[in-house]
Amino acid sequence: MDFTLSNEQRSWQMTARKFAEEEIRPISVQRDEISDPRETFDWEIIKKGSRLGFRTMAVPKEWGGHGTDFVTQALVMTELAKADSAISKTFSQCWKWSHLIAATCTDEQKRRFLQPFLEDDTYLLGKGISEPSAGSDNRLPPADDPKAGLKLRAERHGDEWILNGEKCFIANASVGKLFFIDARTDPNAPLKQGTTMFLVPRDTPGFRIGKVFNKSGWRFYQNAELIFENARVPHANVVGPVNGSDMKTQQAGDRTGGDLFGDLELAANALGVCDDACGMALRLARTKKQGGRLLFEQQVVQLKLNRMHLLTEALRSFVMRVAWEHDHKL
Amino acid sequence: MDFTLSNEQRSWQMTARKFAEEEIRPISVQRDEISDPRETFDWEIIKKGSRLGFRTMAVPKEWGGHGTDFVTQALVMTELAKADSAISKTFSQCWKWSHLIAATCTDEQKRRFLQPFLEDDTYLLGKGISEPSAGSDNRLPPADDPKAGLKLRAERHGDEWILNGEKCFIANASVGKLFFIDARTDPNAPLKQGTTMFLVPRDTPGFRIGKVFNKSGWRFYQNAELIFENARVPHANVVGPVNGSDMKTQQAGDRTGGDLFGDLELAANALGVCDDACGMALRLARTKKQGGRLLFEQQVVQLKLNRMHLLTEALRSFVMRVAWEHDHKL
Amino acid sequence: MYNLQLSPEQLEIRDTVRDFVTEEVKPLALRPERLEARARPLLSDVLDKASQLGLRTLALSEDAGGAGADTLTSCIVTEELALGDPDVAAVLARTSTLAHALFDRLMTPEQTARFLPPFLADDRYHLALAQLEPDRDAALGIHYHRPETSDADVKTTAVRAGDAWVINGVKDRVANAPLAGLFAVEVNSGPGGTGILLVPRDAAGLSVRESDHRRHFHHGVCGELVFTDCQVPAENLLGAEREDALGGADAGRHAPLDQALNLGIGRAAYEAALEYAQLRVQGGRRIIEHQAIGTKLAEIAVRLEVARTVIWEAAWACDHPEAFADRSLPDLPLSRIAKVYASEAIYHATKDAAECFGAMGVMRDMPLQKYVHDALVCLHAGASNSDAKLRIAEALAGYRRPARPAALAAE
Amino acid sequence: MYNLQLSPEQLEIRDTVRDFVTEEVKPLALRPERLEARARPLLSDVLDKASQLGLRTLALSEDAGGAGADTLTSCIVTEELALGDPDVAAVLARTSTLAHALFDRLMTPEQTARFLPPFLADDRYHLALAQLEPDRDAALGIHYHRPETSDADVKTTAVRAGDAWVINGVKDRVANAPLAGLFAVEVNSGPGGTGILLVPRDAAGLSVRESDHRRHFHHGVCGELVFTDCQVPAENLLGAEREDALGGADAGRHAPLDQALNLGIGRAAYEAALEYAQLRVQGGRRIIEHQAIGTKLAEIAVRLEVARTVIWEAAWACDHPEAFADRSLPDLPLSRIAKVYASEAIYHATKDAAECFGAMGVMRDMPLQKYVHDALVCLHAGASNSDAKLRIAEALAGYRRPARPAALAAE
Repeated sequence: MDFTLSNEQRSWQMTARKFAEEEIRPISVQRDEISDPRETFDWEIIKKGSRLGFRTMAVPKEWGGHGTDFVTQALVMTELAKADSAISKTFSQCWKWSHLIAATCTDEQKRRFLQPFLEDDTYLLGKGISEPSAGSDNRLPPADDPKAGLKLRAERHGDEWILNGEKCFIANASVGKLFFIDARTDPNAPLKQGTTMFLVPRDTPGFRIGKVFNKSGWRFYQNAELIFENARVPHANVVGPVNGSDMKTQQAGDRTGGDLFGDLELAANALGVCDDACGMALRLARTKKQGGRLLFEQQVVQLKLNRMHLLTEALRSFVMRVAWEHDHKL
Repeated sequence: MDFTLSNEQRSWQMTARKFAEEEIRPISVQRDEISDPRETFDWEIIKKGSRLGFRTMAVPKEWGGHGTDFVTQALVMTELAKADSAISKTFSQCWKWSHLIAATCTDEQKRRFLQPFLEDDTYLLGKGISEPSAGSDNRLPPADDPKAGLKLRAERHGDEWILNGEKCFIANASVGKLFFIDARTDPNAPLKQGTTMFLVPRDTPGFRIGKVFNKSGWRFYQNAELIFENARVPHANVVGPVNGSDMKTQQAGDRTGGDLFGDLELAANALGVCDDACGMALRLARTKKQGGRLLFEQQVVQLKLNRMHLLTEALRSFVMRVAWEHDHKL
Repeated sequence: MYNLQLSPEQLEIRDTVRDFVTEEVKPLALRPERLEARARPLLSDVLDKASQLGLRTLALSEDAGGAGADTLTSCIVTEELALGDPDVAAVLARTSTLAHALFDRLMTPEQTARFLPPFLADDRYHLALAQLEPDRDAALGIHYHRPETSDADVKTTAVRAGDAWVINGVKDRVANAPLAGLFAVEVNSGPGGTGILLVPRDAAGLSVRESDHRRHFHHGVCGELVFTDCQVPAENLLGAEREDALGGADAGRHAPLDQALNLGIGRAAYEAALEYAQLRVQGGRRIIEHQAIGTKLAEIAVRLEVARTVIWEAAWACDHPEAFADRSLPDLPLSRIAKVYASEAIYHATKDAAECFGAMGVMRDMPLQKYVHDALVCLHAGASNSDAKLRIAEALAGYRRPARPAALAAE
Repeated sequence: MYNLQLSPEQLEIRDTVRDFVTEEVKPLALRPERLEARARPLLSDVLDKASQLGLRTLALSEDAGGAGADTLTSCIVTEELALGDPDVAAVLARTSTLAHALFDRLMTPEQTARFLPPFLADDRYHLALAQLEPDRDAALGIHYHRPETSDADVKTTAVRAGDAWVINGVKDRVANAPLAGLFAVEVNSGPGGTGILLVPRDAAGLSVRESDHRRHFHHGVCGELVFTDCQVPAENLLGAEREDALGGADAGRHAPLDQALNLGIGRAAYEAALEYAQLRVQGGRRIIEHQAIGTKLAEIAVRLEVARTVIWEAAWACDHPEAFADRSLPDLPLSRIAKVYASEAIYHATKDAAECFGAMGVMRDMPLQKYVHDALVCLHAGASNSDAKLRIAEALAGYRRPARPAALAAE
């Protein structure tokens, strides 16, 4: 047992901490307060972070990325989230789909898509699953309703697939250049036997972005609609077997129900938020006075701070263990 | 970062698991249900456990013990507590004071007391701090009341100290052979400047056991009164400097407020209880039916089980991290 | 008009019972053998004295010889009794409630003439309702929002033989069984039909066994009934409108006496903690003067006062359907809501109260551990809160399934 | 006699306000610009219509030209209004409460003659009480159970100059300030003495600034008053018995209108979630049919019903000290208890309600995020619950310190 970080892990953590403090924190609140959900994004911070590797760090080394492990990824997400949870999530969203590319794409597809992804500091990734009437049904389709789940339709015409339908709530939708899209390719089969995953570049004909959702939090991180009107996707962009979209999970070694990285991601991000909240509260308690005495001298304040730190440290321990276990495929 | 256990740690864990399942679990409920608090103890289980090393595992190797690290100790406490929390605590209580001996006693004292402790399978340790009117005052004496805290008085007469007073709630009191006793040696000084720690063997003249407390839980683990009526303790049994009882904490590298091992101990023990509770609930949910279907099929049951396991795994992660950090004096 | 003032009679009976508890119950209830949560003898003398005070017949109408108390008054009395001893409170509440249901509402004049005089004459004559059976599943659980009902057939059978009913079967978890002179027994009287038969304790073929406290979670006393060709006269069948009168359980609007009892337990713990916190000194001050303890006591007081308010609402609502009709009260299962809130809030309150005592809070010769245990019994007695919430959810959605027959005891 | 039935008048005004909210308020309140939690324009037209309905003068006595509603009725109305729009509810509740306190109880006939007619004549004439000041510490906190009081001197001064008072200083967090025609202003009128002066909005030397919604957490509108040699006639000083009439805050028994408002917010969230859960289908069923959602809705309903019960108790108690005197009600700070319970329970209820909506629960063009935000405002408005619990603990221990002058606004 050894909780020490490697030099490489430590180095990523320190770079992320510095970037978060010096670059992200100064723009965080200001970006969050922008009213128009389409206007919250800032390409400069993405480019700066990308140059430090925060966009591409999950791409395997053999494909030209940094090949960081999950522990490093958790550390970086936490550090970035200390300054802005939404900006951290915007970067880590690219790692999520980097993992998917590595796990599911053919070498030809990797060459075609990882190359531009690595070269372009503004190349962001997304994945479209949710639809207005298909949320949890996509994760846990009811056995007694084979029609349940996503409806976006893909039909094959020669070497192309024609996609029609809509996705909603899709992260990075309005800023992404490449999307994984789950579409129904056999309308008569249940979800898991009739769905195929496609790689859909932003400039695909017939594919456009709908409204950007006006969320009450995570303002920087944009969720939007993806709209497909006879969108034409080459057969070469089919990921894995036709009608085999489910292969992205179990076959890829994921035993979390399809979101091995995604669950870790939310927890590591939340850890950063907790860290910063604890720090702010502690600083306030140590500087602000009430009745002539520091807040910190009051038991009710101490008990709150204790509980906050207890929960945060428990979460840190748990997150790091889960990250490590993912690295070791436990 | 590496969560793997060493072979030695794994070996202790497996031995403890086997002992807990085969020896402790069969007697656990029966011992717990004995009405008379003096009759709950079972020396056979202590002897058996002692032969496997569970009594002396925290004694440093150079003094003839097993010299296990905190991680191993946490693992063993958890395993034993799965079968009986109180029996686990009875063993680990000896480690707590083994640590204290190692940290604070002179070599002469170590020779005098560790030797019989190691040789005798029924030699248990205890420490007396609490008194009827001094509980939290001993941990956090109020600055504005120098008389607060323990009252047990020790006065020097030549080479002996005469102790008078009472301790209460003392763990292992009714079964222990050696006790650390905190006594007030300067009644005019505040607690931390006027208290001395003594080593008091069970057969000290003038020292006896009072009532055994009738607790609603932890029945096997006995807490009792220690009564001192002109008890005579040789000066050679003073631990550390006179009026310097506080040295057991900070000077010994403890930054937890005086109970570095004790806090870890309660958490590791609780982890075992949680483990067993989760296991029992899961087995029930997977075997018991309601309305012709397994309980496990119901969302309300799933949500309960999820939450139980979440809390338990978070606790495990946290406990192991704290144990490791203690080992590395972080 | 909305009015929270108690009547002079309610205030007086509360004081009377409070004095009785202080003088007659607490000195006995705090003896060590009564503090053992798992095997405590019933305080029979106290029970007798309480009967003599009229508490056994509290809810029975004045015409029939009782005090004619309404549900709110019964709750006030039960709370005060439980402050001293929850077992005594449970036995009396059960008998008093059943006396009102049976003698005032369900029995024919002929039945009343046979059973009321011996009941009135004997202070130790209690009443019991026998519904639950071993292995009979009363939970909603998997059937939530589904048309199936978990109500398997009543297995205790009654077969007509001439002028008699012949009963066979087993009932368990029957509150008051060891003390009851008369049982109201739910029976299966033929295909699809259930009925309730009045069975005197001395009926041939009926044997009564007290339940093991260690196995069953309940307040008061509880037992098992075994019927072996037990015969009772044909005239012992209760009228068909029994379900409404014994029940209201399915609507979640039964008399919240268990919750009032629960509140008494919570108050006992609170009062002990408040007293101790003003005596115990640590950190140079009485511990109530430390924010941590003050906050804990305030949270306890909040929980108890909120619980009392919602229990009293549910109690008053039992007797006042007109307030639902005119929408003064919301169309909700108020007693079930009171159960869910009160059982969780009071359990936490007793645990917090025990924490104020430090190590003394877990000692068996101190009452705090008993209060925690007693509140835990309330938390788990009857239907679980998980199940109660599912039933509340069905009510919110207006979901209806065929009504189950008399379900009072399952609550 | 204990009775939870509302009067026909109470039922009628509830229906009237409910209809008003459904028809006039909700369609406007659910517009996107009103769903932005941090910068939403007050619905002035709705406010005017509500005034015309008599809700601005609801608590003012009938003799003085109002509806003479009691505190319970005021709570019922505030809850219904807040179901539609908490800002409208807050403004009206404040003016109505102050109208009753000032015109019915505190003003001399001469003062009433001067100020009542313009108040009655103008539907947009609101009232405000100015107590809080920048940097003036109103918390108990470190002074818990200690004789010191955190009540630093009032810094806004009033100096007598001939027939006038000359006021200097700053008040902030003054509810209704931007709309008020008349202010009751707490001033320091000499060594150790505080008083309350009536200051018309057009008094020379008074400037009013609306507070920034982003900085202050409140419902309704709020503002800052700056007095620079502001003169008012000597006759504008209120009588000395002002504290009791404006207050009750120190005893924790003030009118729980903020809690009623909070409840309206909770109900809005609950009703939205209940409706959605019966429409949205996932897993092959309406989501209310899944145990997880059913349980969540039941827990919300329990919290709201329990909160309503305890808020109404506190409301009724405000007007009925005789029920404390005869011990029908416990000697506890009931409004403070209602505040602690309701603010926490309703905040959780709104979060759970939003969860039923999945991603739609966080969208700014949907009302759920607004309900969560509005309930959070209630949780943190006024004194914190930490402080409220400490005050409750002092009450439990019977701890007394010298009473603070008029502390209504700090609650």
